[in-house]
Amino acid sequence: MDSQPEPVSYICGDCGMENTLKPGDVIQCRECGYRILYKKRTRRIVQYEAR
Amino acid sequence: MEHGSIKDSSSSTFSFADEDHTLANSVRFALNQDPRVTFCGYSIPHPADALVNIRVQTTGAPASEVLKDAVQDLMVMCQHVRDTFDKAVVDSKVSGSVKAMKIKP
Amino acid sequence: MPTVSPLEMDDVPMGQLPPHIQLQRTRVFCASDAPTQTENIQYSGAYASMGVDNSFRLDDFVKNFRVEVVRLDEDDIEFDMIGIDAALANAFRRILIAEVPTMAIEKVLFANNTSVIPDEVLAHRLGLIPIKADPRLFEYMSENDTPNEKNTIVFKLHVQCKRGDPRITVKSDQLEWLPNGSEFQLVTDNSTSNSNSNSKPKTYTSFSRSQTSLPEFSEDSIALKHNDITIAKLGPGQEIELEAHAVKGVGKTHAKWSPVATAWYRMLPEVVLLENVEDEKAEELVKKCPVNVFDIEDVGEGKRRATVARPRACTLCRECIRGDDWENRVALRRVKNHFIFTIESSGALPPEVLFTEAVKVLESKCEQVISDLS
Amino acid sequence: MEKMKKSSKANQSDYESLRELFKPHIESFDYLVDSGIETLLSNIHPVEIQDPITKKTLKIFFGEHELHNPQKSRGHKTFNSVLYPYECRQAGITYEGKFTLEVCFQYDSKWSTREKISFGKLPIMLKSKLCHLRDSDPSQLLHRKEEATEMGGYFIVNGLEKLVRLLIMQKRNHPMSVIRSKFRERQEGFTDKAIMIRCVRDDQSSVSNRLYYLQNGSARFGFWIRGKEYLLPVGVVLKALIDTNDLEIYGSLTCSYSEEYQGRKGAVATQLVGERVRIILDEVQDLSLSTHLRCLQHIGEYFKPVMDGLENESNSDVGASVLRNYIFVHLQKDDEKYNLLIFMLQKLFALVDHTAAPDNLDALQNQEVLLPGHLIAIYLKEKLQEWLYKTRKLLKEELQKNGENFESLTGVQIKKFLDKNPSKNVGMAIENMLKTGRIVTQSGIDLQQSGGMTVAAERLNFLRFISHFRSVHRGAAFAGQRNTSVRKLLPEAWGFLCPVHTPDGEPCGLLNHMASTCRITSFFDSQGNAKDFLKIRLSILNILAGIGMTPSLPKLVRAGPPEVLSVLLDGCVVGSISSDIAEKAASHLRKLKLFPSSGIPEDLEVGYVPLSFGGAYPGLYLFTTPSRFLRPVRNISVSSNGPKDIELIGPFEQAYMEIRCPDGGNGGRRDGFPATHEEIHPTGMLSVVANLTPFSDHNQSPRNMYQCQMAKQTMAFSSQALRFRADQKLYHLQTPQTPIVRTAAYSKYHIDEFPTGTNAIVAVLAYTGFDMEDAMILNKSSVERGMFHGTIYQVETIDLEDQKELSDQAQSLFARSNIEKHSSIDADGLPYVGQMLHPDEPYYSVHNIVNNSTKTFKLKGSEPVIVDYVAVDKGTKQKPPQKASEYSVQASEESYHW
Repeated sequence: MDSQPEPVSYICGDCGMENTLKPGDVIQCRECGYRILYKKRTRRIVQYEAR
Repeated sequence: MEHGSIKDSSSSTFSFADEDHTLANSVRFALNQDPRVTFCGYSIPHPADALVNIRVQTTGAPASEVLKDAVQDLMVMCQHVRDTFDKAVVDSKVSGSVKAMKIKP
Repeated sequence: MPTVSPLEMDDVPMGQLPPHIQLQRTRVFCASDAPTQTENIQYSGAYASMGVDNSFRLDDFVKNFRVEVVRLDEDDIEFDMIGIDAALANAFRRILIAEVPTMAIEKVLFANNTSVIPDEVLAHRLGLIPIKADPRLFEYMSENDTPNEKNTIVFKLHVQCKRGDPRITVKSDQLEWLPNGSEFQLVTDNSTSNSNSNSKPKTYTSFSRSQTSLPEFSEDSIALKHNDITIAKLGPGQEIELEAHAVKGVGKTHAKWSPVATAWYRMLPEVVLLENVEDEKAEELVKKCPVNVFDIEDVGEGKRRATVARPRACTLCRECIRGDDWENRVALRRVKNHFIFTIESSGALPPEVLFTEAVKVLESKCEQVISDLS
Repeated sequence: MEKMKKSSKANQSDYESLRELFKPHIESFDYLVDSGIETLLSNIHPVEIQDPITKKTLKIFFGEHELHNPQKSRGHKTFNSVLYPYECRQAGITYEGKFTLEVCFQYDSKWSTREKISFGKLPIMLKSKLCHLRDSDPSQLLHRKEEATEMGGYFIVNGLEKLVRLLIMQKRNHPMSVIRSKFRERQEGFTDKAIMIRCVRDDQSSVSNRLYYLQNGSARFGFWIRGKEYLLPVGVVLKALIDTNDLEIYGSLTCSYSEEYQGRKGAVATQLVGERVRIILDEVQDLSLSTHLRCLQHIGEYFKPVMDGLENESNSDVGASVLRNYIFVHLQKDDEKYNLLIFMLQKLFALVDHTAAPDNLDALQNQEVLLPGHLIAIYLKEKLQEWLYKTRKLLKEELQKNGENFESLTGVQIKKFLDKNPSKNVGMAIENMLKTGRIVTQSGIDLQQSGGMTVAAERLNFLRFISHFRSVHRGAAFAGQRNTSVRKLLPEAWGFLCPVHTPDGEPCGLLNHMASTCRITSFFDSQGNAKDFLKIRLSILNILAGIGMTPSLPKLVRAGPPEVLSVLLDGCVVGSISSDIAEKAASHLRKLKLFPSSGIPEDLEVGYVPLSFGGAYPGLYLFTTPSRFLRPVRNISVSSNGPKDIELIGPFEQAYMEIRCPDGGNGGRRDGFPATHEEIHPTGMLSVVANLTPFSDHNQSPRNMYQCQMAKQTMAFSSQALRFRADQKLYHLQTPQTPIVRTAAYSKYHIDEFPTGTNAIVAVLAYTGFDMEDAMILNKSSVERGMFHGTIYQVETIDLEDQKELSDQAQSLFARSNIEKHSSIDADGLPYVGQMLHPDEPYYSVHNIVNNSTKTFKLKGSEPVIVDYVAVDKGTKQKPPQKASEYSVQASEESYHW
């Protein structure tokens, strides 16, 4: 386990609010308690060929 | 690159990489026009890769010479086409602008 | 050409072709079933028996080669090329479409894309956008070259639709030219550690100096040809942040580098009335032709005869020779050495420049062949 | 904001034509929810246990029921606990609603306690009355992450979309004469002739009865109890039904034979009938059963061991319950049953004497459809009945074991006792049936097949999806049969089954699709309110009496065809009408059908079978029951004053009607049979998919069939809610176009919402060497500009539960190990969204807290993929769906490199 696992931010499936959860947190949206969360898109640069 | 036999330099096949019908057909046209040529033709063995074989058979002159002359003629023709075209464009622009001026009284 | 039986045909002095051979040599006959005499006779000794030398002579070519420009405006040109062979005309057309270089977006770096359009589709759309930059001022970028101001143009797109705002449409005018190259940090394992060492943080391109400073771009800066191309639509809360790198390439590699929308040519149609077509037959003929090539004119004492007014407009639809006896009243032909070229430029270069570039490409190919041979 | 809303309103069509196609499925489930469960509960036999000592009886039966719409289970912190289909698909759970029943215990018919017990959960059909999406219009649907054109009609079981396919059954409550060689092997002395009737109770459960003809002229009456067939002499059944004497039976059976009828049209009886009746009556005499009561006791005596639960009843009561529960269950009164048995005997004798033709069971005329709601109702009744029997068995053992009696049974004990027989199994049984399609029952509930009832609703493309709901399967049992009579498409299926849209190869002809305008009768009339069948039948009866039918009850004069035709309403002989006014009566009924206020329902089937020489057994057969095929036709014999000249006709009556097709000619119609009706539109006979084939009238017919096949297999727009779906595999065409050549059906069914392909200019390939079979050369620059660009969306579901092989209690979760650092796994052990993953690159890693080990998993497959989204739910399941990188689709789907 990382010494200090950087939290990963998720978006709630229902209300769309952003939750930052650490591995091990219970999977639930803080706002509306919805149980399905989507990972936010990575900030890393993704390279594509324009073909 | 030329595949021809040493003793009979009058007929051989030239294969060009990274070429297609564009060049091959033009060269064949130029070769056909040359009276020294008895036979000329080109083929593309497999369409997926860009390789062209041009076959030349002459009345006696070495095939590479005849081919070089033909390509030379082709270049001259291109230059002439380019000059005539540019002149024509310039003329049309001049007359075009004249015509344009006439329309706007 | 009245058909004359070969027996009573008067003999022809050597060195000159009989009329019907001359016709076959220069015209393609478009019958109702199929065109005939389509091959143009290139072999120099083809008419040797009649003492005619069919070989190519430069001065003849120069003498009867003519170019007439019919229509020329900013994006397309229509001109006639008379006295050249189909082989060369087709070579020019093929080069125009596939081997004249232009600039087009090749690599797209996505920092963020929460729009509905998937990344690779958005990248593909960007690739197809024509860029108004003269490719002759740039060099090709091979694999191991580093992107610099001589071989890459960088565009930036950063659009956001705030929550609550209505949907917005991202147009191509929002693609912003970055003269000093890429602004994205190149995150490689070593770069993060020593990024603070050198002054400028390492980016995806290493421009020595800004492209605006280059002489050629001082007056007309680089931009996209059309600024109203819809790239994507963003709903509330969606965002696109990307950088696009355009490089020089040819249509053969990918259609996005093709400089022309299309370039095509057709041979000049020639419509000949073999016998006088009068009165109601004339009317019928005029009515038959969808692009009304024929006109009717009065010729003395009330008789009206059909004439061929606009052969150039003929589309060889063969309507006029449909029907049993019409084939021997009207003859449809095409002139083998008269090409009507139309070139629609997609924006990088004006059409007339495109054609000269195409001819130059053919010349450079020939030079290449000559250097290979010797 | 205003402009945007207006524009979305402008093209706001509510896709009514699409929802119309799915009505049979949805209305049948709505019936189940509205009144279906109620009727089946009332038809379940209460169970009684007798206390050995005090001789007091404890009666257990069902009372009220409740079926709730789907709610989330552990809704502790969530405010709205409403469960939406979107969430079920993502989380892989079932879209089901709580089902509770009141179980009443009545002791010695004095006090009775009512316990509200939960019977598990019933899966809810989407867009049915209990579904949250019922009344949402397209914009609300979008808000709920569903398709704008969602038509429902299917269930979501464990995240998979399942639907019950329509199954063809024998037409209900209608006696059919059949010749089958298998009947001879039934027993010694049997012939191959019999009359079959499938009687259906008002709660849709059915019992088949058969009347076999014996070589000696008598007949045996057969019916099934718990999967085994029992045979009774027909005479015994006749006398057991009502108190009648031999003379009366003789009279009613031989009334249709007399000298002067011989040779006339429609004379169905011969003098042999008299002999046969005498043999039947002698059989009864031999068993010395002279009176009605003796017959009942005789039957009761034989059937006591088989009829469980009636051990201590008197023989006559057992006999009566056998007659009530297993013979002509669609009728209530015994004399109605008697009349129907008489009618069946007359028809049987006509079949034997070849004066009437046998009915063809493979013709659509004698067929109807088993609807999803009805199937669930039957299965639910079966399971509840089994639960009651099991409870009784357990209670009995409990009593014998420790000799208690009921008073001492306290509430707690009952509760503990009930756990042994978990009531949740009932809900699970239904869910299991939907998941696997298999029916688990000993009594066979009268279905020919026990498996394959449900199909996964594949969303390969929109047409494939629609075809699921419009397909009608003849039955898996017939697949193995070698003779082709089952697969034939008969003329009376015109307008009901599509002649073109059927698969070729093994299921050809077994799997048909309903024509576009074909509908199925249901429990709701066109305005949507429930039908009251009793009231309908009564109003039909008085109208029939009004037009000259002599009712059967006061048994005055007795006569048979050809002089008089018997009138059957839903399988009950309601009277007879003289044969010369029968024709006028039938067309009068048809006219009344057009006017809603006339008391005749618009979907009444007026099956008038005229007198004939050896044709079908004559009679006037009226049907008002649900799950019959229907199609709209214009009635031209009525002065076409307004829109109301559209009449709904069924396949039974269509065989005897004269319908003109307005495609110019008179179709070779002889003036002796003037057309009384007219087709609304010639394409009414084609199914939805077949209607999309342009210029299908210029094609060779198999070509149309292949087009229907291939249209369902193209990679196209399978769903608009692509981002919210978790299907295993979805193909998606990036560059679809609307077809240049389209049929009217294309815009009517909004196929533009799910385009199926791209327009292309096709040239014949002339180069030898390139023109291999089905070879295709695409224009390189158009492909590079995106033509035929396809993408495959694949969902990978990783469930941490089934990863823990041995260390089951160890809580493992997704985490990245800090030892090796690889680029493609995020801090939470899952891949980055938007990242490109190459084959066998590390892809996600699971960390086991207990033994602190981290396992990484490699990406299978041969293609690089792009992670589209990563969904995480309930802490266990993770679901990173990815997208195969671009993939050019060609005829044979192989990718090409450039």
